[in-house]
Amino acid sequence: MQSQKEILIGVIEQISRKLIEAEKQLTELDSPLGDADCGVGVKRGFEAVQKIIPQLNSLDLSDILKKVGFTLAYTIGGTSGAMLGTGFIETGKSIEGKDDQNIAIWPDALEDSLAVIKRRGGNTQVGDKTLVDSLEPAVISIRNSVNTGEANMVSILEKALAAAKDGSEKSINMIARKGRASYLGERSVGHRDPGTVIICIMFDAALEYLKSNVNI
Amino acid sequence: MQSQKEILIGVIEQISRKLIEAEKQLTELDSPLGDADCGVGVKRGFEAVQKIIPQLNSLDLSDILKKVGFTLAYTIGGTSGAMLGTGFIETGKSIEGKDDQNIAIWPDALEDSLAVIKRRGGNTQVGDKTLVDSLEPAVISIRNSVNTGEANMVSILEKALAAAKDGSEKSINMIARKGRASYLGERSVGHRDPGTVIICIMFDAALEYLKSNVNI
Amino acid sequence: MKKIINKPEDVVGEMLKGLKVSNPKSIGLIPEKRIVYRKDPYLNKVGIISGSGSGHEPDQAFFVGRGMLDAACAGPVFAAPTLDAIVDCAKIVDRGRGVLFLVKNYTGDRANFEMASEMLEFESGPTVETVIINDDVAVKDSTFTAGRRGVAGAIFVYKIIGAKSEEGSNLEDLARLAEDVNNNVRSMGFALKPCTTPAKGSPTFELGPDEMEVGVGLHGEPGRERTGYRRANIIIKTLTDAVISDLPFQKNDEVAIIVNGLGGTPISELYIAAGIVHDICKNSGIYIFKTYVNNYCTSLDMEGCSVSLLRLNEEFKRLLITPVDIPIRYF
Amino acid sequence: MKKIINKPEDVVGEMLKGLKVSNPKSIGLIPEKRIVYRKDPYLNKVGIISGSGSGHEPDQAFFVGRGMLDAACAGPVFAAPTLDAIVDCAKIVDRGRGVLFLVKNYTGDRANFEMASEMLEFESGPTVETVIINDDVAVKDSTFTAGRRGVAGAIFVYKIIGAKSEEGSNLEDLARLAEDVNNNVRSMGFALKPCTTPAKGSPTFELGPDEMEVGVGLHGEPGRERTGYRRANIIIKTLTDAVISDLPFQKNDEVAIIVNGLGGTPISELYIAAGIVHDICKNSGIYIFKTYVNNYCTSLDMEGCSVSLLRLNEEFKRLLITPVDIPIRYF
Ligand SMILES: Nc1ncnc2c1ncn2[C@@H]1O[C@H](COP(=O)(O)OP(=O)(O)O)[C@@H](O)[C@H]1O
Ligand SMILES: Nc1ncnc2c1ncn2[C@@H]1O[C@H](COP(=O)(O)OP(=O)(O)O)[C@@H](O)[C@H]1O
Ligand SMILES: [Mg+2]
Ligand SMILES: [Mg+2]
Ligand SMILES: [Mg+2]
Ligand SMILES: [Mg+2]
Repeated sequence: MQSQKEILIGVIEQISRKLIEAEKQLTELDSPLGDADCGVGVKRGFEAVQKIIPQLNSLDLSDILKKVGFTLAYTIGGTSGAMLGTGFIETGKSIEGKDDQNIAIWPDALEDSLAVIKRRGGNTQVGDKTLVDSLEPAVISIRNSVNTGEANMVSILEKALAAAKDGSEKSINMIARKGRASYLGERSVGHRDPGTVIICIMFDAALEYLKSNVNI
Repeated sequence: MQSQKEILIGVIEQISRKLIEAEKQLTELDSPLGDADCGVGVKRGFEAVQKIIPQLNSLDLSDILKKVGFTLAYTIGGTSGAMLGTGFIETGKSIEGKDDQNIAIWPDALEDSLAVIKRRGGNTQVGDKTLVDSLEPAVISIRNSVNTGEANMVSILEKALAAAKDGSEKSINMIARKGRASYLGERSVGHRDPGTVIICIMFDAALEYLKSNVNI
Repeated sequence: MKKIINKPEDVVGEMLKGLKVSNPKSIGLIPEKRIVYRKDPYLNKVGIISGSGSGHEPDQAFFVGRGMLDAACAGPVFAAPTLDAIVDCAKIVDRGRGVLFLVKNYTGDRANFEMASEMLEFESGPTVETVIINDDVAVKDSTFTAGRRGVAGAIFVYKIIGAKSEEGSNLEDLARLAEDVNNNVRSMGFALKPCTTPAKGSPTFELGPDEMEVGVGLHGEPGRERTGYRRANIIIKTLTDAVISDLPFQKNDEVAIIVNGLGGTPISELYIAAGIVHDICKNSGIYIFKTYVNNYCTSLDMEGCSVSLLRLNEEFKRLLITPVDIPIRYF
Repeated sequence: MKKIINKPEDVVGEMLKGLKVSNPKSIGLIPEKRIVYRKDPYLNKVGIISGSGSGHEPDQAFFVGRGMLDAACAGPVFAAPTLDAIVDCAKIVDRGRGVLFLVKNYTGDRANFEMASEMLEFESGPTVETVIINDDVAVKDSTFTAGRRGVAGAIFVYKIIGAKSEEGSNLEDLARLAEDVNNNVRSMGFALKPCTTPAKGSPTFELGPDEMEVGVGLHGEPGRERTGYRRANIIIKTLTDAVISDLPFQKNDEVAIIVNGLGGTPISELYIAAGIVHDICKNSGIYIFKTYVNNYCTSLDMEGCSVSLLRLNEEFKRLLITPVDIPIRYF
């Protein structure tokens, strides 16, 4: 059976692959709502992550997450750089020194991280048409799964992904109130937020990795 | 019967009307070979001429020509401004103080004026793909008509116009060696020189005026 | 897409290299971090830094020098500078008197500068203050938006703060002065043609041959309204009226104005616009102290311009006219 | 056609008005004649004038001021200035030491300046000398052309002659120096997008989405060769090699360079080009004394750039770096 660390690194690798592949899609989504740089930035960031994969093995879970977060914050730039960087860094900080055999550290960490992301964006809320619209429902779903005693990671992530996708779907009809898209006001309606797609791809990639590589 | 002065002013008016109408045509011709300003410049110049028509009556033939020439040189700018201005000014200078009942002063004046135009352009010759390609044959034709005793102005101008048109036609296949079109080298072949069209329109307008207004 | 570039991903690096080799004595460059800093020695002053995505040149790497910025962090095209670059930049310019971040109000810029501040605080790095610049009246400053954007009015902030910092003012006073400038400047722009980012290779939004975008953003974001193309008198009046009525600027106010090109518009058209702004101000009894007409804060090859007005006081006037020594210049 | 203009026929007049109101203390304007002259008092110097069609801004009305031109005659868009304007301009700048016409080599400009000289001679007006500037290596200098065009290299002539004239040199010496500068400068440009004149309203020539025009003229004339679009390294090498091999510039030569934007190209791309020119010069052992990167001599909204090199001597160097006080500026 794979160690938690192997799984985490595998998931990060798979996320990197999938987000790099999504460059065009993210750029296209960032055109009507923003400045068309989301795809190229995310690609640059996760290509940098791919380069540091070999170094991750010598770190513990917390430091792996922080290292990935800083790599993203050092290479992407822009809002997505800050938000994705913050996401990984704060998740890493939250689990630091905690018992990684206790599954409950993960919903805690994700909630901590989500809170900093929301603060970083200027008090972002669900409904503002940002990646929070996918991230928050997914985090809530994970919290609920864990609280109800669910221990199967695939099924936890399947539910989280469904929640993220649902949030992404809803973002289409939202009026943006945060980030660059907010300048458009009502003209932002009708376009899906690219950040929500990043979140969906991340959960999707994690799930894919778990399904094909881990004996559950 | 109209006086020489009335005829001259009438011809100038008709030339002005026709060249103003030709704006688009001249601009189009100046696009592949030049900088697309020939039409607007000529229009600006002859609109200014139209404005001074009322003042011309109090002047003699020489001063009328000089006044028109300076007006053109003061308003057109560019090569056509210098060349057309020079043409009228030098023709006016040449007939100054001469017997205007002697028809021979006109070929003399046109030759004088042509000579200054050719010097002004940097020793322009027939074959260089400039307005000289229409002007010189027309002047030669007028010289020949007068030398052979032709006294009918319509028939003199008909021959001159035919010569100018022939020169304009030939300009199409020439390689430009003077003016802006010369930068194109062989790429100038296949396009008619706009300056030759100006000359043709001038003779055509003069003829038109004479035919419809003068009892010959 | 036809541009004077090589690979899209090398655009920023090659531009900064060109900047450095063209100003070898005055400008230093850390290529990996896209940090541009002044090389002439200075002491006993607060370090002044600005940063944002690239694509707004000359803003802001080209404003680094005596009397203006001490360093600039250039992000990738249209993406806020990265955390590490901001942190390093602050360390480079610090002379023990602290560092002032002048940040245009965009979510990405704010977030990255905020992360950098937290990190510097954590590392007991130089003391940092941040002033947010938000002069763009095209965006409603409400809880329903990310707030007003920072656009060309930022140039006034850099200029005045740069000059003041050379006098040895402390961090707190400079931050207060920067707020003060920001509170007195308003801007609005419009576009006739959208920009094309090197990475995307096609325009960031579509504009028909008879359309224009009013209140456009500096990053190729569409503006607040799409209208039919109008002639200069009408366009510039729309912009100037929006700017004047916002602060509002009033009769007998003395102002400085910027007519700022967005990158693809020739200087001749900007001067036509400047003449119109002058007429409007004259009719409103507003006195123009100084007029700045050029490309200051651009959006790659976007065609269009913005109009900025700054209400002046004696100190602003004094600090505006001190000389600068910066890479962007004619001679 | 979408531009920040009102009526096409008012473009030049409104631009010059904008220039004047933006520089009320330093610049005088005679609107009917499109003459721009410096207002600061000067005595005992030769008057330096340049003139050409408009559409090349900042060339040349924006270069009028201490240390550069004493006046400029602006023609209509792309049409040489008119006779009367040139004559009046000469009278305005004359301080009894004569007037130097710096004329870029175009048939229309030469013809109008020549007519003006003849008229001034006839009227016993100020003594005039004319120096023709012809730095464009794209055009063969043969009896089969109107000769090499004057392009951005003219800026070096204005700058050096302007500085020298402030020292009180006489007309003959200035004319000789101007010839000397002209003989040591070479330029070549290319276009990615043609320009659109206000009067015509559509591009002066057609360029496909993957084409570029090498050796393009400053007036929207097509150049000497149409090729496929190439990346910056290749384009700029083509231009720089053509320039270097023409004079030729040689190992150990010391030069100043201009990377000149044609109006619609953002400054960022010009700096990428400047970096490439530096590399090429370095590889050829040519030492760059000073680099000028900006829009100096444009072609309305044309996209593209030109590269100019000037071979220096000690006097050129000294005169290049003296300060100027001209309308085109940032601060
Ligand atoms: N205030 C915010 N909080 C969280 N995420 C945000 C916020 N504003 C924008 N985003 C996310 O950032 C994404 C765009 O990222 P990116 O293109 O890097 O931003 P920008 O180019 O505007 O700096 C958006 O799709 C959105 O999901
Ligand atoms: N050297 C020359 N001598 C006489 N006419 C010339 C000469 N060069 C050009 N022309 C004429 O000028 C015409 C163009 O006029 P215009 O558009 O005003 O010139 P430009 O814009 O090149 O200054 C040409 O069609 C040609 O007939
Ligand atoms: Mg974006
Ligand atoms: Mg022409
Ligand atoms: Mg961005
Ligand atoms: Mg012309």
